[in-house]
Amino acid sequence: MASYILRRLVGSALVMLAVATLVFFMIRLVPGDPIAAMLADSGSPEAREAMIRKLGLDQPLIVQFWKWFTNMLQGDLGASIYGNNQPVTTIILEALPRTLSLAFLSFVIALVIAIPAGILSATRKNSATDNAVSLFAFLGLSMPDFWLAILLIIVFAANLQWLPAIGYEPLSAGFWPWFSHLILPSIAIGTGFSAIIARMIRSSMLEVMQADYMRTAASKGLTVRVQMLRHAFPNALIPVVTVIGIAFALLISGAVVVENVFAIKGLGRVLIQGIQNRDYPVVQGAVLVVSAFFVLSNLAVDLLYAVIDPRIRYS
Amino acid sequence: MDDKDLIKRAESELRDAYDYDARDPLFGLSKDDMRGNKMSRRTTLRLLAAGGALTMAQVLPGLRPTKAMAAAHAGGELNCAWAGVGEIVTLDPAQIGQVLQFQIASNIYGGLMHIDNNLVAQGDLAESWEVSEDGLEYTIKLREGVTFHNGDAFNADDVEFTFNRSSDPEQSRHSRVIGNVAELQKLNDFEVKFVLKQPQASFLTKALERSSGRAMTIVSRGGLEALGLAQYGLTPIGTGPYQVTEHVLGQGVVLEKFADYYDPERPKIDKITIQPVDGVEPLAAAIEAGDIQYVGGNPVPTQLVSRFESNPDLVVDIKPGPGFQSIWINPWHEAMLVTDFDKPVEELKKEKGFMVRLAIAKALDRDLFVQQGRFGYGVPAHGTINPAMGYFFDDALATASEQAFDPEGAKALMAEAGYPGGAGFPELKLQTTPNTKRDGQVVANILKQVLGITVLVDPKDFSIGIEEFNKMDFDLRLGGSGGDYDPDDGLVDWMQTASKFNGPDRDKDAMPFGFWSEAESDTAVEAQSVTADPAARRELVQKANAITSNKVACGFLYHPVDVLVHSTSVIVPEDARIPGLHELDRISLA
Amino acid sequence: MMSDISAQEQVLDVPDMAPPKSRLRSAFARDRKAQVGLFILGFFVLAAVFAPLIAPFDPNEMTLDMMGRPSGEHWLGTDDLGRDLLSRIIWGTQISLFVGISTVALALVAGVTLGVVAGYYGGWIDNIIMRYIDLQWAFPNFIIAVYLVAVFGTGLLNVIVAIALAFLDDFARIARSMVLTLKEEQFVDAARVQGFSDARIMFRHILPNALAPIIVQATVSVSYAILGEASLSFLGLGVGPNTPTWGLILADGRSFISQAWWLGVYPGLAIMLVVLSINFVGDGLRDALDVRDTGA
Amino acid sequence: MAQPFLRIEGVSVHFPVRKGLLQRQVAEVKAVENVSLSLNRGEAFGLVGESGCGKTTLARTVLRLVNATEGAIWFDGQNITELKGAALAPYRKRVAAVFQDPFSSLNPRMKAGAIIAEVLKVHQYSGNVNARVIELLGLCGLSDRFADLYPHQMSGGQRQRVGIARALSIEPDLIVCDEAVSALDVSIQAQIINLLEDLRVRLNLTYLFIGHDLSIVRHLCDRVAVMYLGRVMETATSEELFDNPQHPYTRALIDAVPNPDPLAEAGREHVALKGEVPSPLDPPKGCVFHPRCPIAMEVCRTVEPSLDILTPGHSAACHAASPPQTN
Repeated sequence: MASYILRRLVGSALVMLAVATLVFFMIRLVPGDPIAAMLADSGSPEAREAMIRKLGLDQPLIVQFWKWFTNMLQGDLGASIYGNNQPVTTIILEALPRTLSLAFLSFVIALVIAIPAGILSATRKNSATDNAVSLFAFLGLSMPDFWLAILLIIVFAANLQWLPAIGYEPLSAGFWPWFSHLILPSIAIGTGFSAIIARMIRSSMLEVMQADYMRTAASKGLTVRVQMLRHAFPNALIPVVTVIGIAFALLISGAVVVENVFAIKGLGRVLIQGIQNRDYPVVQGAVLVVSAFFVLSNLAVDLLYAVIDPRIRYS
Repeated sequence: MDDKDLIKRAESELRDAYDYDARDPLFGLSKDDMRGNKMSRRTTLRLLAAGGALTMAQVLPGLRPTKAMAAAHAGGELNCAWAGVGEIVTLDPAQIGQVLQFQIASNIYGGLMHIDNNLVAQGDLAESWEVSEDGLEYTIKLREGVTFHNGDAFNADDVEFTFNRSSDPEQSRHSRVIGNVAELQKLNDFEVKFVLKQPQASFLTKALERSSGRAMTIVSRGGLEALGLAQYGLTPIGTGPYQVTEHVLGQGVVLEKFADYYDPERPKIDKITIQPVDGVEPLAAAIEAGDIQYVGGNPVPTQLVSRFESNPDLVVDIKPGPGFQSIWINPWHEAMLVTDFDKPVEELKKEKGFMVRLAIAKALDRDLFVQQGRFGYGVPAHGTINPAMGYFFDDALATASEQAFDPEGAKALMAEAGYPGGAGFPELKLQTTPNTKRDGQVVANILKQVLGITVLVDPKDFSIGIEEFNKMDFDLRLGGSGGDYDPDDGLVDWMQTASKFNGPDRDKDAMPFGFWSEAESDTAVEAQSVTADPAARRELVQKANAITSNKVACGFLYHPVDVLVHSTSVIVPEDARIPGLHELDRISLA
Repeated sequence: MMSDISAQEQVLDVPDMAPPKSRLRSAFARDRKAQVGLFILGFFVLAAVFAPLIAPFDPNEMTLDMMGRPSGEHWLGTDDLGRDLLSRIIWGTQISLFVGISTVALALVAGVTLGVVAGYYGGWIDNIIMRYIDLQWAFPNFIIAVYLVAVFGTGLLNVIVAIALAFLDDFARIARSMVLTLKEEQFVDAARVQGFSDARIMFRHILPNALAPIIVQATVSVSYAILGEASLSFLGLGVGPNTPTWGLILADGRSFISQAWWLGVYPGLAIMLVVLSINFVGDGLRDALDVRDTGA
Repeated sequence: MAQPFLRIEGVSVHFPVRKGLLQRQVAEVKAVENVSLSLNRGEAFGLVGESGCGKTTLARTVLRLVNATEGAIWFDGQNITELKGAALAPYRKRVAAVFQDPFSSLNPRMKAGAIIAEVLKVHQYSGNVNARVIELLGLCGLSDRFADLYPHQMSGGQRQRVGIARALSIEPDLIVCDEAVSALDVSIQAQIINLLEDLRVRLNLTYLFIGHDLSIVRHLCDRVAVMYLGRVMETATSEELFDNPQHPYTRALIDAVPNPDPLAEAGREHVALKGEVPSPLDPPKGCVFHPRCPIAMEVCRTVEPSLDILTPGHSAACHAASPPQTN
């Protein structure tokens, strides 16, 4: 097990290094001149020269890469080209709690919807409830998250005026400000995700319910409710764990668009803005962090899997 | 006073302001006129005129919104939205590149001078000032007892520090603004002297101004040292009426009343939260839900204006906007080739490339464009000179210009150029930014309807678009200028062979000029810059303007309007309504 | 002495082992959901094919009837530039379906080729291809697509290529794992002994047997591609302003929906219906072809 | 003596075992170790042994599905172990295979006729392909309707006939039959064996027949080699091997064959082999068979016996092998 973990860790690190290299050179393929955009109003050649010198963009690409790379290994992701050259690490550390809050809340919402729905539809297989849950799941999968986001804004923010339409408040500002700003975007992202989990819980519950130990439980005279909750459900959770890995991809992808609708400057929006501004260091940093999360969460899922399911052994 | 009297008085004031010999370093003012702690209206108008920054619009008091206003009181909290932007990237004057940034910064910092609602500079941290006979030395007495937000006392060292910082292009983007200063002398702790290389009438209003000038917006030595450059850009220390207590990128800026501000009357509101809001619907929802009571930043999207106007909880104040938007036509494109504009129009009209250019400009149905593209909020444009410039604006050009809307004439020109009904004409790309894509579609549709040519709208991120525009690598481009209060802003920046936007990065061997070069208008533009007599200047301005219009320097499209939206609970007094700025320290809550 | 070595002439009749095609048909005949899906999808496909005939207006024709309510003339209302929304959605069907299908076709061809080659040859070829796939696996698909559109620029072709590249790894993985299993089958050995070329073995013998999970993945991917295009267009990274796609109609309408709800509702509804019906069909296929749900 | 038609000369096949992050080779599976055999034209040669003894690997080496680590295989005077790519094509045209599993050896997506026709087309058959397919099916005792059937519509025996027809389609000289009948019912096995025998006579084929069923090998093959743990233990003519086995392993194998007469079977005593087949990763020192050998001697633990000729045509690799008895 230890060597398996080590092997996966080293493998993940290698992937990250490759990602870093790829990202550095790819963003420079993107047409567009950040300096021209930044200095559009003053347009003086000496300011331009000074800016290029200051940012080190006059050096050969390979030198720039080496500098960035060695700094990155020490945890320094460089500084934004724009404004007062905010350190990329700061920008990302500021964005991270927003995306993580959003991801966390979306995840909670998804589970709150998906667990009862999945259990209900499994225990009442082929009933009207099952069909309704299944239809909901399909709808959830098919609805573009940004569309849902817009509809939610129209209904709950513009018409009913129950919740703020946009923005983010940190948890330190109090629970309600935090929660009220995040609930609509979380619903927008979480709905599609809940559909996936509900389907997964249903099918794995059905599988588990046919297993021998369930028949044993039934023969011991346990009530259906106890059978379901104590025996079937925990075992059915195992495949659901894999979804958590996929969850991150979905949440990040969803967050890119939904953060945009709700004007929340999370990782996704940092990335999109970075791309639009051709802010090389920011894009490099954001992509690196997103993929690090993705790689690590996949790794975590694999390891978690080994812990949850004693049948899986790694050599 | 009714409107007629107003205009009469304004006209006489304008005449008086311009009534001096252009070579007179004191612009017809006496030394006494120039010194003091508050300039007379006559003095300021004259200074502005000499600086080339005076317009009819400034002389005329703005029209006030008609909705009744409740009585003001001090204190309270205000939530503002900054429209069309995701974050306030920096509040460091040295790095500020966008209007929406100095709109905020102006409330945080003090400068030596600050313009008022007539766009006339008044003393801010300068208590009084004197100008030497030759107009080369400005001795400024600084206000005493001013403190920075961090408690440091303000004195001449801070002026010196700011000056040195702003002069260094490595540290500041605005070194050009104070390029005319030969030397800054510290006379004592509260007195400094600027020595200029040559007389500059606009010195007080442009170089020393705290908001749009930015070069002499006083920054804090201690603050920069303690916070570091990056953090200072977020939560700067200044001497202004408000201090930044919180600023997280993408989340907004929290301003709190600075208790030790030198004017005890200001600011009135205790706490102001500024939230960047990108996107139209979230903005509308936030305003209509009452989350937001005041809108700054980029212009309010025009489709919302009539809706806000009909909302009894909101005040919408519309003024002429100082700017123009055009369709730039690349003269180096094969189908629109013009290599030499220095010919009479009749001569040019014999060239195929010019026929196409003129046809495109003539085909622009500007009324339809304003109605469809801007929901009725805008003014058809035929030149760079906008209606906010009042006195210089040329009403007649709308009908007299060669490029006045004329569908039949446009069609005839296309046919003559060999493309009857657009047949055989190549597909053109119309470059826009993502935000002006919609305008581009309206233009493309108009050109399709009138000329039968296919124009594909090609939205590009600003960073790409500006690069291609600078290289003259485009077919058509939708773009233009804002903040043009003086004829210079449009003419000098855009309509001269040497203009800074005129294809600076083009291949200079293949393209001797950028989008436009014409000797006669060059001469007129230069002459108007140094002409003091308003009538004469107006003549030169309108001459240059007419040439650029007739010879199609570009297809002029529209002038925007300036719209201020706020809740009826917010009281915006006359002196807080400076076009393009938000004087948050003067507004109050009902 | 042929008589004593001839086989029984009786052909075995095993109904549950009917050829795949008819198996599929019978499975679909029982699957109400898949039928509904096929019906809706057929409806949209017809709309796409006959768009020029059935769209009541030119989708790009602007009028001054801006943000007009749904009416007898404009069934779904008009947009912010006075264009007929119904006509735009009908034409958008064409683009959206085209993007969905061509994206997946491209991803499928490229991904499956990579996967088959990697699985069949193994060794360093497999190593190189799989390291690349691992690398791609380190990014969420949508992020890849966003990034690639930024690199290539917007436009129909670029969006198709970007989404296709983003989906490539899924197909490569599935194809490779199928090949690794099928490679051990004796008919592959037989083919090699008979001197068949590697290409023939890979694409004529192995691939057809690996199609079931690939088809299911492809079906699901079409829906993701349609959603992906819509999301890209929504972010302004899409097909370009001159082509009505559902995502673009939504993105353009986004600034007007509180004044014209139809601009926000109908294009979204179209996306949802098509994606829903594809999911229904995909689910039916999954059941019929007995492919395990991969969840992804 | 004429040159043998197929000569296997000191062939070893080792598979590397890789482990760890860098995929370093940590061990080798010695599937086939220094095997030499020769087949004459028109002969049926049997290769027997328990599963895992390397006989299938050897067959696959002959078929060039795996590459020999050492040694060479000569076919009709040509070393075919060196051939690559296009150079291999002529060999492929002369050698065919019939595989063990009739379910897996036919592509389930293709009809029988197409399976055979494809071979003909790839090898650019000049005549009428369809007619030839029918002819080949007929040759294998299948009527022409089978051309239109998918494998899953046929029985195991029918499928194996299709497999044989496919093998015959290129008119090969050598057919490698890898456990070609072991997956079939006994009654079908007989039919297929009869078919193979019949075809050999009619088409002058050479067989390399791999099997673990000794009775079938005895019935079909002229000569037999016994393999254990990758090595040849004994080789002789069928008759000689079964009547006079010299290697204790051969004897144990023959002993394990049930007597068709149940009564005789019931009263018979078995010489059961002790233990399990050792791992080919780590074969025993000395004679690889010694840990299971009932008559193992001290020398067997240390010295690996060579495959010595006992009488002309009969060789065994055993320290205890005695010269032929002369009765």
